[in-house]
Order: sequence, then C-alpha cells, then structure tokens
Amino acid sequence: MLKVKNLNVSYGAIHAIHDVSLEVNEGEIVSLIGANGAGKTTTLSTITGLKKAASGEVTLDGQNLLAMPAPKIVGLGLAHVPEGRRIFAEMTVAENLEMGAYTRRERAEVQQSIEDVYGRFPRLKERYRQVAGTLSGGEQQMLAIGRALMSRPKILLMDEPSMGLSPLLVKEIFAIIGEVNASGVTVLLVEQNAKMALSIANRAYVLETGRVVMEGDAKELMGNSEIKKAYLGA
Amino acid sequence: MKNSHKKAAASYAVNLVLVLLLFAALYFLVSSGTVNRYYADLISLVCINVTLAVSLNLVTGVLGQLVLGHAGFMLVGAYACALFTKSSALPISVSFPIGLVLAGLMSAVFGVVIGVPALRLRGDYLAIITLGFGEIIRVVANNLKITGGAMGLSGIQAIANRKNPAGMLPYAFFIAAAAIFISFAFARSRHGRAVIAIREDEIAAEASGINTTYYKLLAFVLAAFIAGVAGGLYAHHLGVIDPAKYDFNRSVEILIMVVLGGMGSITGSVISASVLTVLPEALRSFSNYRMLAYSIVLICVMLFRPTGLLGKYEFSLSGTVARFTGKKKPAAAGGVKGGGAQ
Amino acid sequence: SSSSTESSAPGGEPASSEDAAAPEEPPEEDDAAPTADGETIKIGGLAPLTGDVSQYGTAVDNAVKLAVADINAAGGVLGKQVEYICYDEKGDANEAVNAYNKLVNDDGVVALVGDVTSKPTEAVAQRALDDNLPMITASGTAEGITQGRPNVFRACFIDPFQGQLMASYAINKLGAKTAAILFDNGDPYSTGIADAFEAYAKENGLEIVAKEGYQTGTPDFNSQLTTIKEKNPDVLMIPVYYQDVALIAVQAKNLGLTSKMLGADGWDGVLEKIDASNVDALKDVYFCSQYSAESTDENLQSFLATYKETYGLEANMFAVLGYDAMQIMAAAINKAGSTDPDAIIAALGETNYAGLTGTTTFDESNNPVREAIITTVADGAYKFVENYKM
Amino acid sequence: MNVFMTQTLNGLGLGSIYALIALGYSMVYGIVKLINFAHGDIIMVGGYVVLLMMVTMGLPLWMAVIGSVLFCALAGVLIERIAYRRLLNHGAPRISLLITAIGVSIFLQNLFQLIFGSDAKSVPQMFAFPPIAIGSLQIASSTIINIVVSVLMMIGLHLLVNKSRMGKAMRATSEDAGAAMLMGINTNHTVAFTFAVGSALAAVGAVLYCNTYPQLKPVMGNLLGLKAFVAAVLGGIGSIPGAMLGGYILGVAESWTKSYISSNLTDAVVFGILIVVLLLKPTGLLGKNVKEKV
Amino acid sequence: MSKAVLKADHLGITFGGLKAVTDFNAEIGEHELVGLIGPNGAGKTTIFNLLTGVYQPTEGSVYLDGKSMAGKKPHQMVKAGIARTFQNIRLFKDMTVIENVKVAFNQHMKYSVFGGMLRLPSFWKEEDGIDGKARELLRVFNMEDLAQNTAKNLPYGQQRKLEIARALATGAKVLLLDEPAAGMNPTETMELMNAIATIRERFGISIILIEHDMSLVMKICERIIVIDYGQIIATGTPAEVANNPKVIGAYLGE
Ligand SMILES: Nc1ncnc2c1ncn2[C@@H]1O[C@H](COP(=O)(O)OP(=O)(O)OP(=O)(O)O)[C@@H](O)[C@H]1O
Ligand SMILES: Nc1ncnc2c1ncn2[C@@H]1O[C@H](COP(=O)(O)OP(=O)(O)OP(=O)(O)O)[C@@H](O)[C@H]1O
Ligand SMILES: CC(C)C[C@H](N)C(=O)O
Ligand SMILES: [Mg+2]
Ligand SMILES: [Mg+2]
Repeated sequence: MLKVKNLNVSYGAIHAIHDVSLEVNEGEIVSLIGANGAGKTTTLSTITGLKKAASGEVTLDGQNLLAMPAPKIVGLGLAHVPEGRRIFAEMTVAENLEMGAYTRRERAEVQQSIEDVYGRFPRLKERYRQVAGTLSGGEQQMLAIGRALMSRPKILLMDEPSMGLSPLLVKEIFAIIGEVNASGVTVLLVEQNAKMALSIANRAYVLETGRVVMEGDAKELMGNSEIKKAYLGA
Repeated sequence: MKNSHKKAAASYAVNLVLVLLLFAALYFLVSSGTVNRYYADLISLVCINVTLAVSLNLVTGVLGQLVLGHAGFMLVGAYACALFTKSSALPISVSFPIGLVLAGLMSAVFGVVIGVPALRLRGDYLAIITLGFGEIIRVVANNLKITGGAMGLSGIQAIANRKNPAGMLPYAFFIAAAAIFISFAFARSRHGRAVIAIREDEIAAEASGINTTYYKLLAFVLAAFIAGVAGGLYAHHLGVIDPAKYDFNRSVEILIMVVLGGMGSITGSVISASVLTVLPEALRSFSNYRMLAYSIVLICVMLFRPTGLLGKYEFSLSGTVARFTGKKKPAAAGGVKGGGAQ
Repeated sequence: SSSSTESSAPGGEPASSEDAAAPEEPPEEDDAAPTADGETIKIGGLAPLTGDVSQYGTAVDNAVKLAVADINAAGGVLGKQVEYICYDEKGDANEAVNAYNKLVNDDGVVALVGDVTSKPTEAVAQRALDDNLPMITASGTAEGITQGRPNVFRACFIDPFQGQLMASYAINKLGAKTAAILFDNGDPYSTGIADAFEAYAKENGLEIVAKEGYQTGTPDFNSQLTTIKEKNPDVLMIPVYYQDVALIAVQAKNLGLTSKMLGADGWDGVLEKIDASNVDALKDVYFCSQYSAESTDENLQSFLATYKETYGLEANMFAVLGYDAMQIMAAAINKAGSTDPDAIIAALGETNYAGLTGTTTFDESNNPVREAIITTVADGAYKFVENYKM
Repeated sequence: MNVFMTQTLNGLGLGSIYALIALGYSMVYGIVKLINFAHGDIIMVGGYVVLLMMVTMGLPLWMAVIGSVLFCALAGVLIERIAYRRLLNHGAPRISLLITAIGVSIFLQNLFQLIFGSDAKSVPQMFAFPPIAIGSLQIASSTIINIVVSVLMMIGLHLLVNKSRMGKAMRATSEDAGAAMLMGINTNHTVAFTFAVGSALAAVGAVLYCNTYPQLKPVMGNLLGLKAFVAAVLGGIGSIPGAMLGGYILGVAESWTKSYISSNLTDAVVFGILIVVLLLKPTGLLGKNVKEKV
Repeated sequence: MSKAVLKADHLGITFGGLKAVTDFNAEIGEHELVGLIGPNGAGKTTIFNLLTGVYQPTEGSVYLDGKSMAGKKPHQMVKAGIARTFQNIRLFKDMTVIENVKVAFNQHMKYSVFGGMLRLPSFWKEEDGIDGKARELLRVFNMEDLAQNTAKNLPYGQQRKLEIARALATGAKVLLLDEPAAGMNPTETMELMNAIATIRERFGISIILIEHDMSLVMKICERIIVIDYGQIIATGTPAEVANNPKVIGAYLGE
C-alpha cells in the first residue's frame, strides 16, 4: 500500500537519507529501527510531506505523495504521530482530539471517536478540560496517539510512541498498536525500543546513517546476532 | 595557555594600530580640507550611527530581545549633554566630554528605571513595553520647559565648525571604536556568555546559576549608556534637538541597521549602519525613489538572507592582517575568543 | 570638489514639478547654463517639497525659480547667472540641517533663500549664524528666527503680529466677547501665534474661554472641539497649517459648532484640502494674509499669470513671498558688489525693495514692516475682506 | 455629566476605528506571531481605493466600499504571498519577518506617495447624516456609525474564529503549523485567509476613518497603525474581544485625557496605560497566559 | 544512611485545584543515588521543579544541608548546590560545547564587568582557569574533542551528556537528572550509566534520577522512591520496589 523507492533527503549540506526503499503492505505492522540520527524521523516526515525529498518516489495506493502537500496526504487516510508529540499546547485535551478529526465532517461520529479514545486512555478523559501543554510527558504521548486515531486513518505512521512512557504504559501502547492494527489499520512504526518494536511487527527495516542496512521478517531479525548486539542490548 | 595571552595582546596591538592609522588618515583628509566639511560631517554621522547600531546589537543581537524604544535613550542622552554644555561656563572642549559622560550616565539611569519592570516581560511584549517607554520619554520631553518643549533645543554649540571642521571627528570616531571594542569584549567575557545563554534558553540559563534578571539588565543598561552617549554626540552634531525625531520610527531605523547587517554580528551592524547613513545622502536628489528602492532592497535581503547580510559572521582586522602577512589566523583559542554564539 | 551632478539643477527637481501638471517646462531650464566664463552664483534653497506642508514648499520653490529666471534674463547677479539649488527637507528640522550642510559645505552656495516653515527654519538659522551665511526666509514667521541673528532676514510678517492682529480683528470688527484657541502643541509656529493671540486678547478684554492644544499628527479633534463647544465662544482661533485646518473645520461642523473661526497665514491652501461636499464647514472664517489676489498691482497680476501659465496652479501668498525673497537676496548681492557674506548681510539690512508685496524695508530685528489683509472663504473661494491695521 | 457622556462617546467613536484595525493586527499576530507593521498602511490603501472609486470613477459609496474591501483583502493576500510566506515556511527568525513587514510598510507609503503625491487628499462626505442630538449635546453621526459597525464586525469575526472550521484551522495553525498540516489543514490557505480577513477589516476601518476624518495621506497608517497595535496588545494580542476592548479603552482614554488632563499628554497616557497593564498582566487584559512547562 | 544533604519536608503543590504533589517527604544522603519513578503524570518532574525553585511549593519546604530553601529562585538554588537536567533537552543550542559548560561556571568567577570589557589581567587569569576546568569536565564524558562543536549539531546522546556536564559545572552537591536515557538505545544507555557512576565517584555528589528505563534504574540506584498521583507509594531497594505489588500494579505491569 505504501511504497518508498530510492528516496534521498538532505538538510542543506547534510545528506540525511540515501536511496532508502521500503514497502508497507495493507494490514501489516512494519517497524523501522535504528540508532539516533539514523534518519527514521526524516523518512517519516518525507512520506507525510512535511519535508521535501531530493529524489525518489513515494506512493500510497499508487498515488504519488511527493507531489502532494501534507494536508492532502492526510486526506488520503494517512495519519502521523510526530516525534516530540506536537500536541496543540494551548488547546484542551478535548480540543486536541477534535482537531484530529479536522478532515471529518459528521459531528456525531466524531463525538463517538472521541469516546473511543477516552475508552483507550482513561487518563485523557480525566483531564479532558486541561490545557494540553501542562500534561505530563506520558499524558501528552497518549494524546498524540489519540489525536492521530481521530482521523480514522488507513495507515498510521508513528514516531517513537514509547518514548518517555512508563513500563506499564509502554506495554499498553504496544497493545493498542496491536489493537489498532487488528481493526484494519496499517502501521509503520519507528522505535528506539527495538525489542518491543520487533516483537509486534510483521516485518522490519534497519536504518543506519541514512541507509537501509537490513530488512526482513521481524522475528528473524530479532534472532540476528548483529541486531541483538546493536539494538537489543544483549 | 600563556600563549593565548600573547596572541591576544598581539591582536589587540595590531587592531589598535590599524584603528589609529585609520583615524589619522581621516583626520588628515578633513583637517587639510581635502574632504569638505559636508563629508567630514557625514563621517561623524556614520560613526554616530555605528555607535547606535552597535549598542542596540547588545540587546537585540546578544541578549536576543527585541527593543523598539532605543531612540528614547538617545533622546535622554541628547538632552543631558546639550543642556549641560549649554548651561556650563566651561569651554566646550571641556564641557562636551563631560556632557557625553553625563549623557551616558543619565541614559543608563533611564535604562535601569525602564529595564527593571520591562525585562520581566519577554519577546514581543518586551518590545512593546520598550516602545511605550520610548514614546513616553519623547512626549514628556515635548512638554517640559527644560527641554524646550515642542520647539526642542536649538543653539547647541556645534563641535565641528568653520574654523575647526574636524572638531567632531575624534569624539565620534573614538567613541564608535570604543563601542565596538566594548561590545566585542563584553560578548566574549563571562558576562556576555551569561547574556548569550539567556538568549539561547532562559530557563536553562537560570538552571545553570545565571541570575537572568541581573544579566538582562546589565546588557540593557550598557546599551542604554552607549546610546545615550551617541545621543549626546548627535545633538552636538546637528546643533538642534527636535524631540519629534526621536520617535518610534527612529528606533526602527536603528533596528533595521542591526538586523540588516546580521543580528549578533557587530561587523554587520557597522557595515549596515555606515551604508544606510551614506546612501540616503548620496541619493538626496532622488528622494522620491530612494525610499521605494530602499524598501524593496530591505524586503529582498530579508527574504533571501533572513539572518541578515553577514549572519553572525565577524570580520577581524588583525586576522586579515595576519592572513596578508602570511601568518596563520589564530584559531579561536579558548579563553581568548570564546565568543559562544557569535 | 562640489558634485554638481548630484545637485538638482533648477527646474530639474523632480519633486517640485510633480504636482504641477506643468503644461511646459519651467522657463529657467536653459538659464541654468553657466555664463560664458563658466561661473555662476550659487544660491541655495530649502523647502518642504513633500510631506505635510508640501503645498507651501512647492509654492515657494516654484516662485523662486521664476524669480531666478527673471533675474537671469535681466543679466543675472554681479554679471553672472544665478544657479539655484534646492533640496527637499520634508518639513523636518533634522533633514533641513543635513540638506543645509550639503548646500553650504558641498555645493558652496553663497546665500540661502529658505526655509519655509518655522521649525526647520529656526534650526537652519542657527547653523547659518555659525557660518555667517546670508539667509532670507520667505515665510518663516516665528519670532525667534531672526532674533540675535544679524545674518537672517525674512520677507513675511511675524507670529506675534499675526496673533495680535487676529485678536484685535475679533474684538473690533467681529465684536467678539469670548474666544477659544485650538493649536498644535508640537509646532512653534502654532504655539507662537496662540500665545500672542491669548496675551493680546486678555489685555484688550476678549475673554479666552478655552485654550486647547493637540499633538502633531493626530486627525482627531472631537474631544477638544466638544470642550470648546461647551463654552460656546464667539470666535475660535485656529493658528495651524492647512491640512489640520481642513480636518478641524469638518469635525467642528459635524459637532454642530457655530463659532466664527479665525486663522493665520497657515490657512492659505486650506481650500485644496477640503472636499466640495464639506466646504460649507468653512463659513464665517477669517485669516490674515500678506497680499490679495484681487489687488490691481500690475507686477503682481503679471506674476500670478506667469505662475499659472508655468505651473498650471494658482499662486498663493507663499509664492508671492518666495518671489520677493529671491529678488531681495539678488538685489542685496548686487548691491554688495561681491559674494562676501558680510557685504551681502549689510546690503540686506539696507534693503528698500519695491516688490509684489509692496515696499520692503527691514526693522532692527530684520523683519519687514508689513501690512495685513483679511481673507475669508465664500462659495468655495478665497475672498478679500479688507486691509486691516491694528 | 452631559459633557462627560459626549467625551466618552467621542472616545468610543475613535476607539472603534482603533479596534477594527487592532482586530487585524491581532488575527495576524495570533496566527503567525508577526507584528504586521504594514497593517496600518493597508488602511491607507483602503482609503485611497475608496477615494479613487468614488471621485475618479464616480461610483456610488456602497460599491466603493465593497471595492475597497475586496482590493485590500487581495492586497493582504498578495503581501503575504510575496513578502512573508517564504520566511514563514522556512522558519526564519521572527525578527526578519518584522523587518520585512516594516519594509512593506515603507514600500506602500512611498508607492502611494509617488502615485498620489505626499500631501493630503480631501475625501468627500460619505454618510451625510446630521449630528445626533442627545439631550442638550450633539454627537457626530460618524461616532455612532463607528461604534455600530465595529461591534458588528467583532461579532462576525468572533463567530468566524470560534464556530467555523476555518476558525479551528486558524487556531491550530497558530499553535503549530507543522502539526496542523498533519491534521489535514492547509496552513498556507489558512494564513492567506487570515491576512485577507484582517486586511478586509482594515478596509472597513478605512471607510470609517475617511468618514470621520475626511483626509488621506500616504503616511497616515503610521500613527494609526501604532495606536491600533497598542490597542491589540492592551487587550491581549491574539484575542478578538481583547482587540475590541483595547481599542475602546484607548479611544476613551485619549478622549478623557484630552478633556480632563491635558491634550499634550494623550500619547503619554496611552502608553502609560499600556505599560501598567502589561506589568500587571503581561499578556494583556484578555490574553491567555501560557507558561512554559519544564 | 549517612547525613541527609537534601531534605524534602511535606512538600506539596496544587495547580488550580489539581494536587500534583502531596506530602512528599524524602531525605537524600551524601553520595547517595536515588531513583524516582512512577507512572506518567505522577508528579516526578513537578517534584524536581519544586526542589529547584522553578515552582514555589504551596506547602512544605526544601532543606539543603539543613538550611531552608524557601523562596529561593532557581539560580539561587543552583548557587546553594542543587543542579538539574531537563526532561526535554535544554542546551544553549547555538553555543559551542565548551561554552555551554563555561556558562555554568559563571557563578564561581569573579572578574568584574569592567575587567571583562577592558580585558584586565583578572579576565585572562580566570578565563584560562575556567577553560582548563571545562575541558577537564568534558574529558570525564569523553567529549573533549567535541569542545568546539556547536551544541545543536551533537548527536542526541551526546547532548544528554553535555547537559549533565553543564549541571555538574555549577559545582552542585545534588544533581537531579530527569529521564536522561529517554530516546537512547540500549548501547547508549549503557554508556550513560557508566558516565553517571563515574561522576558520582569523581565529584562525590548525590544524585536523584527520574527514569522509565528499568534496566538502568534497577542497576544503578541504591534506593528507589515510587510515587503515584503525587504521593509516595513505596520506597526501598530496587529489589524491594520491583516486587512491591502496588508498584507493579501502578507502574511496572506484569
Ligand atoms: N532540522 C535539521 N537540520 C539539519 N539536520 C537535521 C535536521 N533534522 C535532522 N537532521 C539530521 O538528519 C539526520 C537524520 O535525523 P533524524 O531525526 O531523521 O534521525 P532519527 O533516526 O529520527 O533519530 P532519533 O532517534 O534521534 O530521533 C541526523 O544526522 C540529523 O542530524
Ligand atoms: N504548570 C502546571 N499546570 C497544571 N498542571 C500541571 C502543571 N505542571 C504539571 N501539571 C500536572 O501535574 C501532573 C504531574 O506532572 P509531571 O510533569 O510532574 O509528571 P511526571 O511524573 O514527570 O510524568 P512523566 O513521567 O510523564 O514525565 C500532571 O498531571 C500534569 O498534568
Ligand atoms: C508657510 C507658512 C504657513 C509657514 C508659517 N508661517 C511658519 O512660520 O511656519
Ligand atoms: Mg527521530
Ligand atoms: Mg516528567
């Protein structure tokens, strides 16, 4: 469903992404792992249109995304939980969720989706009138995920959703990712927490200094000794 | 580490000699009449504007706070100096330097009075509150007896006159040079470092033990002092003080000099202040089109060089000389040139 | 080392001919050419050619150019052609001083005809005193301009005179018992007249019921006018420049203020700044002037005609004064026999010149002895009322 | 008492014009954090367009007003497109943006000076209503018109921002344009729309201005813009009711100062109020105070 | 436990009705390394903010070496000896690495404004001294080679370490680290752990560590305080805490 081919991206003189190719099939969870600065975030941002590519190809269901501005891509059914959460700090929790449903117009259904998110994250319901900027780090992360789900995406891009979360919540988040995926949403997951990421994914890509250095079945990669050494801390 | 001292001393010496040579050359040109009084005055005006831009750069570039009331400090200095020289019985060659010091001090006092409350605010709000103070200074000056009211002050003794066309040059030149040196040195001292840290992240600066209130005020008052001195110079350059001219627009003019040159770059301030002073005079006959052209240039520079012409680049006289004489430019050795964000 | 390429040759000044839908180039165009020996006598000019008071500036500048043309046609000064170099000072004292500096120190003018309004004129006069430069202003009326400055002269009457005159006129001719004043607190011209008016009124039994100032540049006078209206004075003295007069008059009308309005020389030009639909705001108004277009003086009529022909505009009081000022300066230089400043200044002091505004002689403060004319507005036009002597 | 009422109404009339202009400042600032110093000059543009259409083209007033509103909206969008967007989208330092805005301001003033001359142009009477008598005192009809129009505009704008989808988009864009894009918001359009609305309001302000003070000059936007900007900050920049409140307070303060203190000190009082308010409430009267959480 | 350096006495704060921290009591001994853990939003960062003067407590107070710190501003807290890092990295981004560190030395420097502006001998002497000290500190973190790099260009992990180095440069007795390992991979986390151990030895300081990475916390902390909803729910050794059912239920999960 999502295809990236020979993608190259630069920040000025820094060539951050070299010829990256990857593919996400419908219904899959695909993980993208790699050290700090490997280019994971850059890859996601380029797919979503927040960052311009130097060359290459990105398609979603055959439509060329590179020529499209970000808002339009979102309209195609792609949602992105960005790195650093990027919640609307001055809006309340509830308003943040409403913003997530900007592309949807039916009020009642949107309300239902909000309830669904509250069901997943009861903490957010407790805080629904709090200004989002004063939430704790983990609460903000929940909000960011909840907000992305509000657009009822076909494919969800997540950038380090477990960062800064308590062990319990990390488990929960991964459970949620599993549930979301089970409900038919395709997931492209970027993670530092390689162990969890690989255990939940169908397939995975390993990124190093802007290049894909390994790819394959997630379980197999988990057994790979190099991976173990570099990313699993074993 | 002692090596760095020697290098520094050498570079200061080279700079000093170059600055003195430049002055000698200018002074000769003016006093010999090679350059007429009009150009002599223009040189002084350039120096005054350089001083102003450099002083504002301390707050806007180094401290990173937008200030829109700089002309107010200039006005305070202008009045302080002019009123002193007008009322004092001392010969002008004595009363003027004293007046300049008074101008700086008076302006610094205003800097404290305004800075203490204003610096509690940040960003645009600080800018606006300084704008407010600047305007109040002007309006009040417009209504006081001692300041000559709306008429302003006239009959301020000109330092450069028919008999001594180069009279203003030493003052304006050396004050500009001193302002430049002081800004450089300040930005590369522990105090400047603290101020730059505040610009970068106020919360982190506070958490690193920096008394942010104190250092913000320090930069602000230092800038006010220098602007006050420049105001004193300007009053005696022009011979009149019209309070209406020290308004918001004047503050913006100075700000443009700073931003156009490159915020935080003292070299940039110097260059753009000079160009923006000379150009309007050169284009006097095209007065209708010059502002239009100026605005277009301004917009284009900002669009294509958003950080100003020089960004944060600094030109080094001694470095250039070293390069010419084949010696390597001293590396930015710690302790000597620790100019953090510069 | 004068850079005459930068200086604007007469008639070549872009700004001065800008508003003038000039049917033809100003006539002195070819007179700019230096005389056979390649030398000219340079006379400087300063005027607001743009900005809030540009109407005054262009009038003076235009007229001076006509005078220069006439002078050059008649053989010039000291046998040389006159070159007039004028800079726009935008009505701004700082600009004026800078431009003055260029005129004197770079262009090397031997005398100055200017400035136009009082504030910049005052600033420049101080500089001229330091430089001992012969200077005459056509229209700067503030009293201080010539005070203590033996080298500075003017072709117009002075502010205290205008203020007193209008107060006296209000008392004697309009039968006013109460008066109010509305003035620009940021302008020495305005405050000067207001103070003189007030002092004279007090001495002569005209009660000042309100004296309201305003800050330069504001368009809003409703508050002051409301205060004034509350006092319902017989006359309202408004000694300010034409643009503000236009705004004030309309707001006064809209508030239903019915007092007679008085003004001074700054009122000349107000009709151009008030739309026909609002011109009824200007009724029962009286201001003082220094010439009347209805005069039958031949020279004056011929000047007015030439002016109109050249610039496509009616000449106003300041054009007339500008012409005279230039002529007075030229005559003085001729009389001095050289461009030595002291000689010119001495000659200026002895001026006895019969010009468009009558015969000009200077008193001990270098001010001309002038009579005043009262002008009013009727049916959208200026009307001569009478010659008035205090 | 009567005089007091009249003076207050005078102040509200003047304040209405400030308020309308302040709304534009506030909207633009709210969304791109830019003190749009060219905003004051849009009023000037609006005024000249009205004048041109009424006098030169001889169109009726209502057409001139609509024409001016459209023209200014377009001008606002164009200015944003040409002079600001590049900087906005490249995350340039905000001060560069401010300087660009000042550049645009200088450009507009000088352009109009070249076209129309630097001295004032008189404007014909627009609404020929006689003064309105309240008790023994008369109120200029313009005062009433100003107040009514400004209140209507504010209500409209308030609904637009708080109730419409576009309003939501505006709020999101103002907080984090990148995140807003991820929500499917076309931030470029949103910003352009904001400039259009702000400039259109300036055109309305221009009409009221011309009706009250029938004179136009190329530099008129300077002082007016500055005052309106102060009003916006006073009320809490970014807040719509705040801009209105700030405008009214400023107008009334000016009027009262002129009538009861000294007209020489109006600006000092105005800025004094600003300073006091900012010191007590650093984000203005109705501004939200969001502290950074560490 | 040795003598308490830092003591929190009945600390509490409310935000508009929300009790973010209530009745927080803790004593940190000399040279101790204490973990502070708890669910997201439990109030850990808030406790740091209270200990460093960013927030003024609505009740209770903080004591350092037995002296009350009530009413002190953050920079005064630093002077007294409490330094911290931030959950979201807060470096002086456009300054060089070494300048970042030097900023924190400021309070130990004495030369006057004039000394600096006029380049008096006092300036040279102290600047040289500080330069050496800053380099020494960077060496501890293996960052000496990066001294002249601009802070924002450092890799994430190095930025974290630089922040710690800067906090150390203030000469603090107590160091508060807020999630230093967040966003690091296991290898980087290991490296960081070693660095923390080293500095504790070298500088003889006490450390409080907020962290969600249990592998790190359990390994290096001597004592752990667990909070939930702003209140302490458990304290003890890593092993005790890890087996505490309350902690498992609220935080660790099965
Ligand atoms: N705004 C930027 N300007 C310049 N360089 C950048 C910028 N953002 C990222 N880079 C560089 O691009 C490269 C890839 O960065 P990216 O953020 O995509 O990595 P990542 O894999 O997401 O890392 P992390 O795990 O730290 O989030 C890095 O070398 C980084 O320094
Ligand atoms: N300034 C504030 N205003 C309102 N509520 C606040 C403020 N600061 C913190 N809170 C609330 O206090 C609670 C504790 O926040 P804190 O940041 O201390 O959590 P934390 O334990 O550090 O969580 P995390 O592990 O996610 O960083 C949160 O619910 C948060 O929303
Ligand atoms: C042109 C004139 C109206 C000038 C006025 N007389 C003045 O002195 O300012
Ligand atoms: Mg990333
Ligand atoms: Mg936290």
